[in-house]
Amino acid sequence: MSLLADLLTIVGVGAGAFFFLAGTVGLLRFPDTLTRLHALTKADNLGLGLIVLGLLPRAGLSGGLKLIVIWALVLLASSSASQLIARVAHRGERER
Amino acid sequence: MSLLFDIVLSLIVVALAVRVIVAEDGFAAVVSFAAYGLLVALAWVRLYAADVSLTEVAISGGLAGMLLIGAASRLRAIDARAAAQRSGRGVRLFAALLSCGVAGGLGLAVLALPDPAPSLAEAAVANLPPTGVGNPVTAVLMAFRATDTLLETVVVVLALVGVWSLAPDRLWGGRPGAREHADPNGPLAFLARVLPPIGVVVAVYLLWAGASEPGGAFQGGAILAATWLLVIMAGLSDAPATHGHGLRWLLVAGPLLFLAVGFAGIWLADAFLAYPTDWAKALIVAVEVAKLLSVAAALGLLLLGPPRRIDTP
Amino acid sequence: MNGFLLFAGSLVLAFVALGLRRVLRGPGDADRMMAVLLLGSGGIAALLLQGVATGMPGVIDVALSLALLAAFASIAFAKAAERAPDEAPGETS
Amino acid sequence: MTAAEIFGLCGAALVGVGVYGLVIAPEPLRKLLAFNLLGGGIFLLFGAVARRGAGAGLGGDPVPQALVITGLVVAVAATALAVALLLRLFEASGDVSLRNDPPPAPEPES
Repeated sequence: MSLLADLLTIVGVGAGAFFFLAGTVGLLRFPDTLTRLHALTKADNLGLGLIVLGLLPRAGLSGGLKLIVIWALVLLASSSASQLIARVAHRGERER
Repeated sequence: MSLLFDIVLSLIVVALAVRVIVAEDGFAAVVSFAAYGLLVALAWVRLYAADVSLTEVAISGGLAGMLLIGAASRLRAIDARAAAQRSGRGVRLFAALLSCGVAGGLGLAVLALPDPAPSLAEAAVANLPPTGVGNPVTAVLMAFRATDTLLETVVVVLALVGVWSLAPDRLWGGRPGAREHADPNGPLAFLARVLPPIGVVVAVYLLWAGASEPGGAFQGGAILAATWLLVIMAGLSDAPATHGHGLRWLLVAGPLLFLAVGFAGIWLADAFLAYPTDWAKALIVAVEVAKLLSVAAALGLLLLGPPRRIDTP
Repeated sequence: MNGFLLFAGSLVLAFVALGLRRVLRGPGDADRMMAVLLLGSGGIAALLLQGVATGMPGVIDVALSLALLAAFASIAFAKAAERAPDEAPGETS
Repeated sequence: MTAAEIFGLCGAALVGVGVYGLVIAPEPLRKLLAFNLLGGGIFLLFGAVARRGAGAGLGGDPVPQALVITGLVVAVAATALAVALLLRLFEASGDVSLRNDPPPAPEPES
């Protein structure tokens, strides 16, 4: 059981770190503001979710609940925030 | 392994600080500063100071970021003019030498700190039971060095009086900021409906946890203030008129209750700001609740700025 | 295992630092605001890894506060850009 | 090297950066940020001292930590007051220069 939990932690955290790498590569390689925003929010939030998943077996019940709440809050906040930022960027590009 | 983390973190923090100074326009500097604040919160965790980290997150992640981003975009018009006044080479050389001297001296002092380090940790833990709280930082803030905390709540109110007094006479007592409007179906209004209940719960939780674990009135108050500002920015609620008696009583409730408990301590426990042993935890929690509300109101109003409009009946 | 978690935390921090370098260069304000978003998710990931690995009380609460406040700077930015529609906020400077 | 030493040195470097910015930055907003960096460096020095004072089952000395919490709240209140002053000056004169020479003619606000 604990071997399985450790395996879940390693796979989850490793995959999460990989998605953070992917997000950074996207930021470095993508050509304009909106695509970079896309790379950042999708990849990093997926990475955070995988890390949360990997940490769940080590966090206990109330700690695990908090982890899930944190991920839900980040999803909510960063999707709305990226929408707001994208509107500003879009308007700036149209006016040029 | 954790040393690697510390070194990477320190290097990023210093690099961001340098960017704050050398960035080409004010907005870039302010964003670098906000990023720097969030990373410093990580550094506080590495220094085993979760209470400080919570304060840093609430203040630089929430309040200072909002304040400075608003200010930078309003001052953008004069950015270019200010950049034209860049200091001469002599001044820059002098400043570089001065800052290297100061930083080098402090760095040497850090490396030469006495060993074993002087510490009040033992004394703080030994005197924890009479206060009834389990978090030594809260005990220091509310009991061992309560004078500092009392004066600090007063300072926040004084800063607010300073901000309000910047308003022209005819606007005294009016509402701060412009009346905000937002698309009622847009993402901002959505966030302003979903986040405030969670923000209130987190603020109360931090206040309550502060008695035994990291957390406390300042952290909760700063989060409450940020939540309130979100509702105002989304146009769901208007900023309050600053002449309201209820609002003004709310602002001074924390310091007043703190003072009252402090004076009561003179004859209940033989010293100013001392707590009678049986009542210590109840009194501390009561003062913390009042402080939470006052700090939240004061910080929120500080960010809204001086009064700008009078209600026309 | 804790060493692995701390290493993963350092790795995430390094990726975030690389991303920060890129977004802070601009060219527009919107790009720069992404720095705060980036630290929202990356900083929380690093905090959670730290908190679970060291078991220090309160670290998860720090991450919770950060998650709650992650959007606030972007909101202030959007409001400020709305207030000054005569300047093109997307790709200035 | 310990974490306390690393972040202590980081704090010293931040103080240096803050002093430099405070002297050379022409814009008052930048000076305000530099001042906050300087203060943040001092807070980190406090944090290093607190970490070295770990004992009695605590990871750090709670007294300097509590002082830093007080300091952070006072710093943000002072920053808010300074920003309000700055914006008021900008509204009144259309400029926020700290130079002694007469400011350029105020522009009408848009």
